[in-house]
Amino acid sequence: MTPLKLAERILQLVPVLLGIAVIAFVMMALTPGDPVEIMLGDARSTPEQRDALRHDMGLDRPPLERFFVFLGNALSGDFGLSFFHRRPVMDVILERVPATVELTLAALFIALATAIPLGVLAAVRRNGWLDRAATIGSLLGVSLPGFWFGILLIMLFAVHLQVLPVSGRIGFGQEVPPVTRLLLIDSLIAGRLDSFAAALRHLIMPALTLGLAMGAILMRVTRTAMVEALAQDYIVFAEAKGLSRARILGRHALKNALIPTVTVAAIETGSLLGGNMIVETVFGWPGLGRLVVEAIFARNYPLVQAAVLLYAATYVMLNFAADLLYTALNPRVRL
Amino acid sequence: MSALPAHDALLSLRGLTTVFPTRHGEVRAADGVDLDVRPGECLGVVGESGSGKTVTFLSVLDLVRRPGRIEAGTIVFDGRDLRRLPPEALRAIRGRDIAMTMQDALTALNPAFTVGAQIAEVLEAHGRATGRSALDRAVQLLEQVGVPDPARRVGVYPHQLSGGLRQRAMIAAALACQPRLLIADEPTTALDVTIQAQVLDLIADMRQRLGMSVVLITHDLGIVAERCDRVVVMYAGQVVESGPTRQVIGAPAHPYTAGLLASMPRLNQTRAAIRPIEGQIPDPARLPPGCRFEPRCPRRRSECLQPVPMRDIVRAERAFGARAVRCVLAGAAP
Amino acid sequence: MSEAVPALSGAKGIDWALAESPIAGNLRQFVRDGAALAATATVAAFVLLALLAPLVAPHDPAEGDLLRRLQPPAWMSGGEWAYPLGCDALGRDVLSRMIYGTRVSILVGVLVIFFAAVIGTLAGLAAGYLRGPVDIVISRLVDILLGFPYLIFAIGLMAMMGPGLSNIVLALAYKEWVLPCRVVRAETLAARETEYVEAARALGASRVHIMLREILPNILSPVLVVATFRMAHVIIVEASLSFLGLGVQPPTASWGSMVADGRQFLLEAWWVSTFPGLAILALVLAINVASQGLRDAFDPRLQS
Amino acid sequence: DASELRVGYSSDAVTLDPANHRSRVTEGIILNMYDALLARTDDMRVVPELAESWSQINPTTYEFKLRRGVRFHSGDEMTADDVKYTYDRLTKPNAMGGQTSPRQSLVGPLKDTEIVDKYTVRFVLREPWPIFTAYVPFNQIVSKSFTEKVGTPAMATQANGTGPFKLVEWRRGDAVILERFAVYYGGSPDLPPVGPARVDRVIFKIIPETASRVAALLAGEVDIIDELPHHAIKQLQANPRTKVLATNGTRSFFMPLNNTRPPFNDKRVRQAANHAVDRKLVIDRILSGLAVPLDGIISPQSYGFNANLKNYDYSTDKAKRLLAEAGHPNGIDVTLDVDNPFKDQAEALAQMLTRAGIRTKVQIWERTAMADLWKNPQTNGRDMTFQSWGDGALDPVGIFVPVLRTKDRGNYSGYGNPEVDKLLDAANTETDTAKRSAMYQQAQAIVNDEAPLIFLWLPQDVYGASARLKGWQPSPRGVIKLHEAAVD
Amino acid sequence: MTVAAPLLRARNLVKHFDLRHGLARLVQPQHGHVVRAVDDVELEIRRGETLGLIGESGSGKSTLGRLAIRLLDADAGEVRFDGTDLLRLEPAELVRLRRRMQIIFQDPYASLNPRRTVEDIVGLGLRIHERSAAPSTRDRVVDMLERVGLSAAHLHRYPHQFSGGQRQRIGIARALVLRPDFVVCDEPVSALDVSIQAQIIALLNELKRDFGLTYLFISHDLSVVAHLADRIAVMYLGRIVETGPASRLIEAPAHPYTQALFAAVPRIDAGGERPPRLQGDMPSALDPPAGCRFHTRCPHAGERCRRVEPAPIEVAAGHTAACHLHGDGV
Ligand SMILES: Nc1ncnc2c1ncn2[C@@H]1O[C@H](COP(=O)(O)OP(=O)(O)OP(=O)(O)O)[C@@H](O)[C@H]1O
Ligand SMILES: Nc1ncnc2c1ncn2[C@@H]1O[C@H](COP(=O)(O)OP(=O)(O)OP(=O)(O)O)[C@@H](O)[C@H]1O
Ligand SMILES: [Mg+2]
Ligand SMILES: [Mg+2]
Repeated sequence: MTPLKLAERILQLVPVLLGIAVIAFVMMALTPGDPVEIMLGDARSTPEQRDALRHDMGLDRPPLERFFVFLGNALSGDFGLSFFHRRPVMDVILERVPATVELTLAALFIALATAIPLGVLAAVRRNGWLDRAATIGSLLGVSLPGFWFGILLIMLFAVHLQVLPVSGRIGFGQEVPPVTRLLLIDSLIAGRLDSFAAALRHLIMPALTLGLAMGAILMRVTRTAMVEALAQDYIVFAEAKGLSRARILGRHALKNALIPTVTVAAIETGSLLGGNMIVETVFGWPGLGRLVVEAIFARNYPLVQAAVLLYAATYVMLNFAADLLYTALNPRVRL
Repeated sequence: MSALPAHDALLSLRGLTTVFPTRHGEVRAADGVDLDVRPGECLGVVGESGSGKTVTFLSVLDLVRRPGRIEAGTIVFDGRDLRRLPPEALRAIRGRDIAMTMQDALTALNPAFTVGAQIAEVLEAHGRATGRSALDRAVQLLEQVGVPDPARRVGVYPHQLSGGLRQRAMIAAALACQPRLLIADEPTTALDVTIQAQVLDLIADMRQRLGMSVVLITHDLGIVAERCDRVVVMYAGQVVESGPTRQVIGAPAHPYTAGLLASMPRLNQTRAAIRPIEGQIPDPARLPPGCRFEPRCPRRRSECLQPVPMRDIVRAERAFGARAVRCVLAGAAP
Repeated sequence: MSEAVPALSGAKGIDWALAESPIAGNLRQFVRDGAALAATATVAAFVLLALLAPLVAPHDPAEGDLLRRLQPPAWMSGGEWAYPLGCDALGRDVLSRMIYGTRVSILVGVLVIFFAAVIGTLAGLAAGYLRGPVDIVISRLVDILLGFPYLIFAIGLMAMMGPGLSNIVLALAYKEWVLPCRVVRAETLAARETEYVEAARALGASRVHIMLREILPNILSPVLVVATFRMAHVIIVEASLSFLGLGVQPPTASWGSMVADGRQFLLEAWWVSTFPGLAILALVLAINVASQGLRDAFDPRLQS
Repeated sequence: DASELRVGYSSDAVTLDPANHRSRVTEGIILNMYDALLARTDDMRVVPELAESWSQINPTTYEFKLRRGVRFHSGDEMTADDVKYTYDRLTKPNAMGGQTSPRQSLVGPLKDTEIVDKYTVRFVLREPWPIFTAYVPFNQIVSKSFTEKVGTPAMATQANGTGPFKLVEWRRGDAVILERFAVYYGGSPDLPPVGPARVDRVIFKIIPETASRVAALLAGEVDIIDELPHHAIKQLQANPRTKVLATNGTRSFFMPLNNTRPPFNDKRVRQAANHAVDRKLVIDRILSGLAVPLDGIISPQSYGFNANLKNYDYSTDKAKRLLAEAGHPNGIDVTLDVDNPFKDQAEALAQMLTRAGIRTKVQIWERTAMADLWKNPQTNGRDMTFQSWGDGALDPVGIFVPVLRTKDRGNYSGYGNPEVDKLLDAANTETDTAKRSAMYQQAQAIVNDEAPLIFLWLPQDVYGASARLKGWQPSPRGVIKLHEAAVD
Repeated sequence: MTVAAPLLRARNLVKHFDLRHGLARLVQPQHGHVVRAVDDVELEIRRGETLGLIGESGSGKSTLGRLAIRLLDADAGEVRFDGTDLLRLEPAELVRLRRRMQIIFQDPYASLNPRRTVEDIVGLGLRIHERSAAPSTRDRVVDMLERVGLSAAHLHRYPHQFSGGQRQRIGIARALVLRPDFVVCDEPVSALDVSIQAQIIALLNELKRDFGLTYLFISHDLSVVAHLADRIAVMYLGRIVETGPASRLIEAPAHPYTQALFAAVPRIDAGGERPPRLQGDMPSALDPPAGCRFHTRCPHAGERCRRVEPAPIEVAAGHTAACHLHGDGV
């Protein structure tokens, strides 16, 4: 069944990716602004030179033609040159992916590590003080803008306590040979504890900023699902069988309750993988988000389009992964 | 009046009262329930939906969900008052000495675990077996309850089984530690007629083999008539009549029991008009102050407006169990 | 025992009125002891504040005096009670700007969510009830929009249309309808199989009647849950757009833009962004608690 | 123990190829790795760097003698071959692996580069271009053999220059790490100290968010930060571990008024607008006093600056009177277009204008969209905007011409005056410096009177630095060259 | 007995549910993925009679009931209602005909819209079909409510304010307010409490008498069907295996499945020996056995049963059974 489903997923991906490509293209095409002017700024330039650049970038062709050329090239994996970097777009994008992935995974870890235990406890102690505190906490988590919270963290941990660095991924001299390009893992592979510690210290604040916001949502979802699960007959039956509390909560209830958590976590992870330009900006994190947002402002069409498509494909894949996880969590769900 | 625990009872409830606070006031789901289960017997508990059958027996194992709570009463099992036991001791009794099956096997079995795992964990929880040997035992248990191809079925998930097999799997889990008392809460309501009979046969069979007592909760008087030694009739949280099955069905002493019998359509009396009990079941939060059946009772009188106690009506020899009824007409000719 | 089907509502499945909203969840207890009332009062107070801003605000929110640039709140040294919460970078009264900012934040939150909920609900109903090609088209559209990074989408639209309140509302609503649509579709799929819908069909009711009169009232609760939950998000996204300079037009202030602009001074003048941040929190909290009460109030099943 | 200097820098380089970008921040990083034939001093004189000397042979030919023994980081010696290769790359279409250099216009009408001998090159122009040498510092010399070997695409991420630092690693979006080039020839003798760089390592850390950059400085994580916000100045000054460094900027601020349509097609209204703004107050309060008010758009440091322009003093009365004269006794309503970073200043200015009867509504735009809109003031239907123009060469040709010549690329006001145009065109090819300067001064006087813009100010570039930083002064060119910097 | 023209006649009705989605339809075999819920069924209901339809869960009773009033579209076959071919009806004509055929559902909770008042629910049919002015609609709603034992006082209440029995009365009122000729009762009492069940059965009987209704009464509770039906049809795995007059069917069930079904009913006044229990579960409708569908559980099954599907055989006047025992033997 699964290969079939996979084929179906991939087929479904086609109209979605095409639609996203169209929207991205139309949006960029309708946005006023000329990449050539942006590139040259106030600097000295002649009309001939601008025309030459425009030709270089393929901007002298009609939009529809440009779109089909883009589409054709994209199918063969060629997304063109980034206007400003003047290098292949995919190179420019892929350089930023490891940082984004590392930050996303760290945020996901923090989110899950706080959300699941808290959600479970809040559900078990419904309406108790912990539940209420968690509710307030999660409201804080969703209503505090990341840039504000991030700067607050910086002021506290970097400026006042001076225990964590403001920005970057790792210090000089702490580099490790790239294997996965995730520094935490690579430093362990290289057996460099100092590098590991450095990477971790750099990661903490941005990951916290993202992770707590995500954890706030996941906490609510987990709690709701857990309340739901705890109301089920199978919990009563498990109790009637004389099972311990820990087993009932940790296995019988939680395994069922994790399904919505996984769904939401997948969606949230997906949006983090698109890069979070705000947190990246605040913490000088070399991720995708900043790159793409800058590209929009600079009308760097090839980069925006490629990034959006890449994101969409990732998003679809993540949802698929979540579906696979469902089947593991609940065999009733069939793919 | 049977206010004292019968010395020979395996399980003895006296004055068991379980309440649920709700928006509209407190619901006394079980309100002073007295009943005894004797060693080896099959006790039928009948009553309409909401009459407190399930809550009564959930209370026995202290499984009533918050905010519900047991407010009063004693629950004596094998000489020990379960309400006084520390939680750990009670947990040890659950599933080992007293087992319970739930109304709907599909919801009572956890969809996320295999049938085998759910049977094996009972054995593990009570230290009877672990790991591989627990699973082997689970296969044996499935075989015992008549699940064909048990070695394969032990590894499947509940949704992959038919209703009848699920019910059997749940019974297997309940019987894993060979309990002395099995509480079967409407074991057949969710099942088809032909399967229903199979499951009831199974319970009867296991009861004989293990020599255990069985409480059979149902709303089908037909089942009680066929399967139970004694019967307890509940109405709106109270026991209204109890006694040996033949006597209760043959000569119901409470107008509700009588009404129930009259309103049951019967296969062999097809065209005979059924005589329904008029009126509605009372709202559990707004019960009449006196006899709870009074508003619907064809024979109500003014005394019925006062609370009515349970009264013994000794018509049968003691050995068959007390016959008691909660009606002012009790003793008078029905 | 309640049913275990998470996505269902209506007659059989979980009772949304009693179920937990993602955020407001256990605030039910509060609801009963008057918190809903307090929250509703808070929301009402915010709305009133928005309406009466010119009467309530001590100063003109647009009028600044550079001599009071970044003046601290009254209780700090250098502050004065005429400007209780201090002044911003142009010497404008933070309190007055917050009071006027209520208008924008509530307007953005409410308008976006309103448009999104209406469009999403109608689309979700159509997709879930009519199925077939309608469903395929709407579902793919939803996939497409979901597969588009939110902020990038908003930035792109804002870059395309230019900043301004109405454009912010549009840019956010363009994508925000997707969530209610998904929820409504799932609910509708469940509801269309219920017997009350079948009964209406058996009576010969039209599809429009069934969608709007039979199904819609039963799925409003989850829509409300999603809507109030997203309102916070929308207010934050507006702030993020401000962070990128795509927020509301001056001299209008929105809380989001105040937080965003003020973040630069967080080191030297924390008050500029902290007070509007607290206002966002208070409003979001109040809306969540109040919506819980609202939902209960409009649920016939909870009327006695 | 190696000394390390860290710079908190607001944006990353887009490329490390000196010929393949038009970005000043990128140049700021590249300059630490690559030297040019000439350099500029802080007082904006042009001095030899890789060239030992130069001379103008005729109006269209320049000859440069190269310093001998200068080595690229790879160890190869720099020769005339490399210079010709570098300039050909800049000049010739498609010379960079099929691409044309975006810096082509920085070499002006350069026709050809000729090798005279190993250490001598000649630049031949198509027509006279008096400011040729002023632009030479913008073009860094690359190694011919290296560039040919790695190819243009790889030049984007690798560097092999003759500069004081060599590239260790470029972590895109995160940091550029440089290391002292031990056999550096020492740099321009006119820019002491001469010799290899004083720090062992330089790291440009990319921190785009202003508040975070300040925090990084306060936390001691970096030693220099660029684009220090004015509101943070006091705090840094008060902190014993940090200091504020400022230098005259080269970027002028002004507000183009749309000269092509009412109300600003009337000179009196434009003059009224100039009287309506209290430049001093804004400079004092928002810019911490670190800017000079202007009555034109050219920097006082610039070549050809006219110091005798009429001053538009702040006077609401004068403004109102002029407005009334122009037929607007009840004032006018206008909109000011601005992009987000200048929202504060624009709002402050709008309030002042409003007080003087020019009721101004501020509208925020995304920068690129706004630039697109104002490219055509004749048809855009807008009233005024907020603009700045920078020119590191400090020559009117880089700022006055694009902004005020009819329909030139930065002319947002739609101003067009044949007289001014004539002066500018003449100055462009005038090789007599004094005459040329006079032409520009005359043009400034005309523009000052006609007031097509509201003249604002020239802010200083402000940097934050740690107290341990020594020997480094910010350069008016707006780049951070760390050759002479040292740390305790 | 006068042979009236049947009010409803279904022939060769087929309804399959395809569980495959999307691509799977192209790739997977039908077998094992298509539920043959109703598989070639003949049905006749005479004017004024009650046909009881029994069978185990999943045997296709509800599906058949819905096909009969075209709440579901059949895949094949023909349904004639009072001479009109339902399956070929234009939508508008179908809507017009709807007032003559109605349905009462099993679940008194799920079948009433929780957000609508009793007046809305019961009056819906009148509003659709008569567009009558509100006051007269209300009168007729009240009339109907009173007929089923409720009153005008209930008009503005919501379903949750009623007990299960009362809700089922509302459902009945909704179905009958248009005075239909034919009503499908899909297990209308299965979800009710024991004592309430009897009330509803009595009410249905009474309404039938008063309004001259024709019922298709679906239930798995044999006692209930026995009590109400004039004729009984027994379904097994999408097929009707036996039909006949109620009294005859109960006394002398001809099909082994019907026999087992009746034998399994628990009785208060149990007496005498019972035939042995059926062994095993009902096979999956996704994969019905070849030959006689009952052969896997049939105590009498023979070789022939495994291969040949038995045709209905008339065992007595108006009593047919599809079993080889009554034909050429097993
Ligand atoms: N969690 C609860 N909260 C509030 N009331 C409850 C709760 N559980 C049970 N009750 C009430 O307790 C009463 C008895 O319920 P119980 O489940 O014991 O009935 P029952 O006889 O088992 O019915 P059924 O035949 O439907 O299983 C009912 O009126 C019910 O409303
Ligand atoms: N919409 C549907 N999609 C897929 N399968 C369906 C659908 N409706 C019914 N079925 C299947 O068709 C078969 C017959 O269903 P139906 O509801 O008619 O049985 P029934 O005899 O009424 O059963 P019950 O007594 O449980 O109500 C079952 O296997 C059921 O799972
Ligand atoms: Mg029960
Ligand atoms: Mg059915």
